[in-house]
Amino acid sequence: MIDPLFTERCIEALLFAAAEPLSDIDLTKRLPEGCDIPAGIAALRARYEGRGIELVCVANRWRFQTAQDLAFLMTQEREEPRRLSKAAQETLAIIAYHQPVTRAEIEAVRGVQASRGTIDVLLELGLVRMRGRRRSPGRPVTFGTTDAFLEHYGLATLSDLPGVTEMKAAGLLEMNLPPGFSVPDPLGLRPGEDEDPLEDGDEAPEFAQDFLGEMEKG
Amino acid sequence: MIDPLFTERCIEALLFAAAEPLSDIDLTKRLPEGCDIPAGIAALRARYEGRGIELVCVANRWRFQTAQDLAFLMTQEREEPRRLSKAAQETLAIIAYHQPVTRAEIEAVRGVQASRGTIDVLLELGLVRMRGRRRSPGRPVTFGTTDAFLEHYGLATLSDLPGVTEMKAAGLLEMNLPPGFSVPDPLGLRPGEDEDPLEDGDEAPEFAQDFLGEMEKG
Amino acid sequence: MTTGFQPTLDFEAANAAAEDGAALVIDIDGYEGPLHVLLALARSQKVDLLQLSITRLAEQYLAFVQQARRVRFSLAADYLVMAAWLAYLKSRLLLPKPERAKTEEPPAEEMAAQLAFRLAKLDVMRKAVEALKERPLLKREVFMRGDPEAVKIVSSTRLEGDLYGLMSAYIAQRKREHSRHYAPRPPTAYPLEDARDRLRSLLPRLEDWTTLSTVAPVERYLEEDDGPSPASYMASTLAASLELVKEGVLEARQMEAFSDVYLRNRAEPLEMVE
Repeated sequence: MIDPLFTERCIEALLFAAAEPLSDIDLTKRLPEGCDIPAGIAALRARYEGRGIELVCVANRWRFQTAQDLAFLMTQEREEPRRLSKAAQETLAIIAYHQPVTRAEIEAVRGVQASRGTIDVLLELGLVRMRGRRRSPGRPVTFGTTDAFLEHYGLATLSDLPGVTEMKAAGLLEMNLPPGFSVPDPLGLRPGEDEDPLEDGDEAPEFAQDFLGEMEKG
Repeated sequence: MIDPLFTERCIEALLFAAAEPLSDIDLTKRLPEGCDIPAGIAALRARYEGRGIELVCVANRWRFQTAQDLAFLMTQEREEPRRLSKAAQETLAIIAYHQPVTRAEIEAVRGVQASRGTIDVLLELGLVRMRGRRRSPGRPVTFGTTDAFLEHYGLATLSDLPGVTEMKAAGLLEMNLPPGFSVPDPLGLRPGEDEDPLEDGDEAPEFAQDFLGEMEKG
Repeated sequence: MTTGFQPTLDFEAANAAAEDGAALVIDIDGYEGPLHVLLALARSQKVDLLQLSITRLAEQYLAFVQQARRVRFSLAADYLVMAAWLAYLKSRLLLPKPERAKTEEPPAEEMAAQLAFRLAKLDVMRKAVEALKERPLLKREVFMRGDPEAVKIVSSTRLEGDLYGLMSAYIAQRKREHSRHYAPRPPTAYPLEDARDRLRSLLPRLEDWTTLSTVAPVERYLEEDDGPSPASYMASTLAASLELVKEGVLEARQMEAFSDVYLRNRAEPLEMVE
């Protein structure tokens, strides 16, 4: 005779790990022979009575589900997506290596127009910040990375960003690079001499503001 | 004061519904204010002790998982894990116990050059990540393990690595070999960079290569 | 670099053989090197690796190398380098200490201790591999919820992405950038010479003040597909007119900034006044 507690534990584990509800027949197939499944189910049901999880029967199959009265906990799950989109990841990489860098320069490397949202997402996540304004026609805003960026990637300073050597070692770059290919030396990153600090009211990198900035100057 | 049983039920339901382990912070955010989360976790752990499902801590996050002794039931759920080569396993262990550790240090422990693919495989599987750069000549990239590593092996923190305390006590996790150590270096093995500086004419070929690599970047 | 020596035998077999003291077979296949061989040999001494007899270890290793070379002459160079170094270390350990130690080399005992340390370290890592393998592995011994509920609760305290991802994202783009061929056509300009010749031929007709915009052949722009732009016609004509003014055959005037430029021929060309 199989220990009833063991049967109960087996059913519990199987129902938990299964990708879909299991019927008595499914359980019989998967449990060792001689298990009293109805008794096990009954014991489990009693055990989970009033808990945060309940054992329910749907269409003659058994499954665990969270208790109905706790549904309020499950509704507020529209979290900000924490996974960076490919575009965001790529934009972040360019900002990291080329900072201080303007939106136009980011677009030049990416070969596509940066959607307004991409840089905004990075700004919101606090990975990227506006650094200043380039001293060039139009005085475009330049972007750079934040301390949070360094923290997230476990870098002590920007000069710790992996360079060409590491990229080769990681198999990301072939040994024979096309002529003229270079990665900006992370060691050479320093506050740009060709940019001005941001002034008050310069917060949003909106095109309209950039444009206005240009006019004011002219 | 919030009913402790209610807190317990809430945590139970949340952890059960979640697709991945949740940290105390995650739980705090979801639960009504004033819930004693550590107490709730402790109560839940006790309640699930010896059941078919258990509450465990991995990478400082909480998750339910099936009891280890019931693994035999889970034939359908089992995924054939990608088998790591011996070299990859050994490399993973060295990274886990010595992190942050450079490629050269890994090679020094194993006594063989790491084939290009070995670390790449671990990076791709997400078990290992680049952590930063060693502040030492050549500024080599350092490697460490990821949360996925801890989750995979069911470890709460790195200090739960098997035997790590004993190894540390025996000084076996030190990278700094005593000075003057010179086992022959046919494969470019060399002691870790942040110990004795290499003397003139003492440079292993690898060092010269790395150095050239650095130059190319400039 | 390494040879496929008895490739069917794996390292465990070598370990077992070494520990049995039986005929030693070592896999020299790919990733295992001299240090792994030494470790296998060291384990056969059945002492704490830090208390190892290095001279005995050296003898065993030399015997192994000799044996291996008999079977397969092309033994990897690193095995031979290690053999030579061990032979040297052994001789230094056995010889009486010279009165004045050579400064550039550490004492033989220290070198031996360091080799022992290295073996112990490798050994401990090998044991760690085994210990890790015995842990309950996710999706092998333990399983998470098979069917997380429809509302996905995502841990909010972590942001995905690591340095490797960052580097690959960067490099993927730079490679794309490189394979992109963008060849902007240099804009064709209205040659200054043409403008000058044309203006000179127009001179007789410029008896009254005429605006630059009527003089410049801007309408030609419409006739040509990839010819100069209107701005280029305008600019070249203005430059040419200034040259003619300098030559004294043309007059130009402008009432204020940004207003029209007027041109007129000079009936009596100015003489250069000394």
